[in-house]
Amino acid sequence: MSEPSLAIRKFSDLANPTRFLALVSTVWPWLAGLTLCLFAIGLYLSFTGLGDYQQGETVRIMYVHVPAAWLSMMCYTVMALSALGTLVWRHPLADVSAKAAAPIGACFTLVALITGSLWGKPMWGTWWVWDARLTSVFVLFLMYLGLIALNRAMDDPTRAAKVSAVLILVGFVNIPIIKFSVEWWNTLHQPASVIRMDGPTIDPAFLWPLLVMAIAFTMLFFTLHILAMRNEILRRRIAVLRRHAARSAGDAA
Amino acid sequence: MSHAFYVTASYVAAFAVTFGLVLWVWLDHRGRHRELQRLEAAGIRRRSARSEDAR
Amino acid sequence: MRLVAEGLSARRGEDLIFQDISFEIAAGEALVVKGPNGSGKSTLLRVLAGLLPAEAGTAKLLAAAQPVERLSEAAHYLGHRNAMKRELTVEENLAFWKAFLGDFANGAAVSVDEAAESVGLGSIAHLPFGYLSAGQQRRMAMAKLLVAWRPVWILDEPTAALDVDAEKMFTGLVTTHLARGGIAIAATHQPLGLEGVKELRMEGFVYAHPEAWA
Amino acid sequence: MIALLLRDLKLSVRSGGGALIGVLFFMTVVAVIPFGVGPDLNLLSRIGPAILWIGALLASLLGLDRLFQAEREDGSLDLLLMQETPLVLTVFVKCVAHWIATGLPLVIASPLLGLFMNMDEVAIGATTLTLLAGTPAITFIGAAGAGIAVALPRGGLLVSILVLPLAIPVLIFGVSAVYAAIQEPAPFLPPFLILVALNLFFAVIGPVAAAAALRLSSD
Repeated sequence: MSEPSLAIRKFSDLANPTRFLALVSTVWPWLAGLTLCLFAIGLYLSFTGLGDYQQGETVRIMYVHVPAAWLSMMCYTVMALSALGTLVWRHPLADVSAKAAAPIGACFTLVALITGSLWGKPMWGTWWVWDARLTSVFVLFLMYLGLIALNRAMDDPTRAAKVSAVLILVGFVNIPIIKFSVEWWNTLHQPASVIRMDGPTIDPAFLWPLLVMAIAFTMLFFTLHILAMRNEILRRRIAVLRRHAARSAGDAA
Repeated sequence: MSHAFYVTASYVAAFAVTFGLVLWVWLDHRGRHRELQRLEAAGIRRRSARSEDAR
Repeated sequence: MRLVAEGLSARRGEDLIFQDISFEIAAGEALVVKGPNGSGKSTLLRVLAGLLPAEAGTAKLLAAAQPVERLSEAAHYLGHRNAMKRELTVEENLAFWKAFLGDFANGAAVSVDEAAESVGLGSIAHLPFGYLSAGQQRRMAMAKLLVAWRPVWILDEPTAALDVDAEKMFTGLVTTHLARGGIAIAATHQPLGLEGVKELRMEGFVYAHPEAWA
Repeated sequence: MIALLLRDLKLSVRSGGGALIGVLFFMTVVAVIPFGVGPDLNLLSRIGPAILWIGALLASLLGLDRLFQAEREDGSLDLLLMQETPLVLTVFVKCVAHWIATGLPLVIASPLLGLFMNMDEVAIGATTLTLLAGTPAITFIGAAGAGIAVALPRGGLLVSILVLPLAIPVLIFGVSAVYAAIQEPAPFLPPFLILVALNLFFAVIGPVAAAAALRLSSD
């Protein structure tokens, strides 16, 4: 009986910025600890595991490249959900979430691009090719940067959030393009091997470290995201207090 | 160049970017925290905080 | 120290805005420029500040504490706009002008904090300039006059957007400046509440060549 | 003067991220080219240096119109004009600050884009080096255009039109220095030194012209 009401109360707790701040300060050390543990295990597994008979040692790049690429898409999905929250429910925390996620997404996309390049050089003999997968990820990177620039260019955060929410949702068409580009077009990039309808085709020896690293990266994202959200809430609180201070100084003088 | 070079480079790059991100979040928090404290020191507090004092 | 203007005239485009204006102000004196809208008050002040070339005549600062080539080097100009950046805090704005303007000889400049304090807004000097109301912004722009010492103050409608208290505060600032041996020239509609000031009345347009284009 | 440099840098960091938009524009322009010419890697690596240079040229013109217009709008320009410090020096410092905030990020981003253009290491190094030597010249000569267009209501586009023809020599010697570095027989140093000389020349001519234009446009 009490379960659903508790869940509802928890959700509305989250909705209040002050309660959210309290929640963040209790949760984040645990999340950070978990992230560190997962990274320790993941890094251990990825360095002790076997080299691939075809790709040799470079297969180890996969353990950072694939999770980063996965995060670049997941982060955008989180932003798109937040954008929906901004436009449909007009929720202030959704604004904060979308804004805080953009720099993090940009960084993980950058990691995916860099590690992809470093993997492509020994495998394909070139740093970069303009094929569908690589190009669409690069477009994603530009979109993240554009969203950051848009947010910075506007003074009023709520208005900026609405405008960027529209842009985020329009840009969401890019995500399925990235995901399926390797299947729709013939490219150099290898097709998906983990998330498939008929189960993973990848050898378990590589799957385990990859999975652990993917979870570790995801946890890292959530840790950074809630901390960045906290910073953004504080930033807005400061802005409100400053306006308040300017008004009350006029009364006093 | 050896394959080990590419592997190391990608791990180092990934670490550098992630570290930068963590650093940004941390510095941002420290800066905001300081600004809030400065405002509070100047006697400007949130309405809810003031009403709690009154109670 | 004396400020001497002789036979000043200026034009904007084809029109001669004013013609043959002369005055002399000694240290510790103030000149209030009066006249209806469009009579050329602002233009006169901009000519004095060296921002517009004079058509004829000269304005010089004689016997100053440090010889100056142009009057503008010894002057503060407070125009309609405040010359402060919205994105920077008030402190940063004032500190920049203090460092950039430097001090005139025999300077009596005050620190940034004191300046903000003396316009009655010391408590909000840490805020970004953009957060302030129009009146507060104007007062902070006046604090700029204090952070770097200039013997001559050229003030264009200084008290627009100010309430009665702030006007009084400003009168106090000008009086202190005059007592230190400064010179103030102000264009204004409102009485500044200063005592014993000279007055200059501007009449309005002088058409250059009425027959030429009419 | 240091105060002015620091203030302008602070402003560029705080307001609207002008530097970020410049780099973003640069990346977008370069990223669009392969769609236009097709993903032919050999062709891309051949035209890469030129594309990078044109992209950097356009991107560094982007924010130039605000160089003096922002100062004029809030009245700071009047105060800068009045001072004993030569106006030329003030303009020069503002240009340096503008270059650090918008030109330097372009130079830093160019190696990355060079990889996208499938350029080899020598070409990337040469392009970065020539951009480092050439983009200040664009800023300096752009300041003259910005000074002329300061009083115009829609000066932004006009600045680009005025400045682009003047920046052509920079483009010519920049690109030819890069190609000289790639193709063996042609020597790299002469065009590069001319580029540096152009830079120094514009560092004098630009601020002088801008200062004169600012004095005349004051009203």
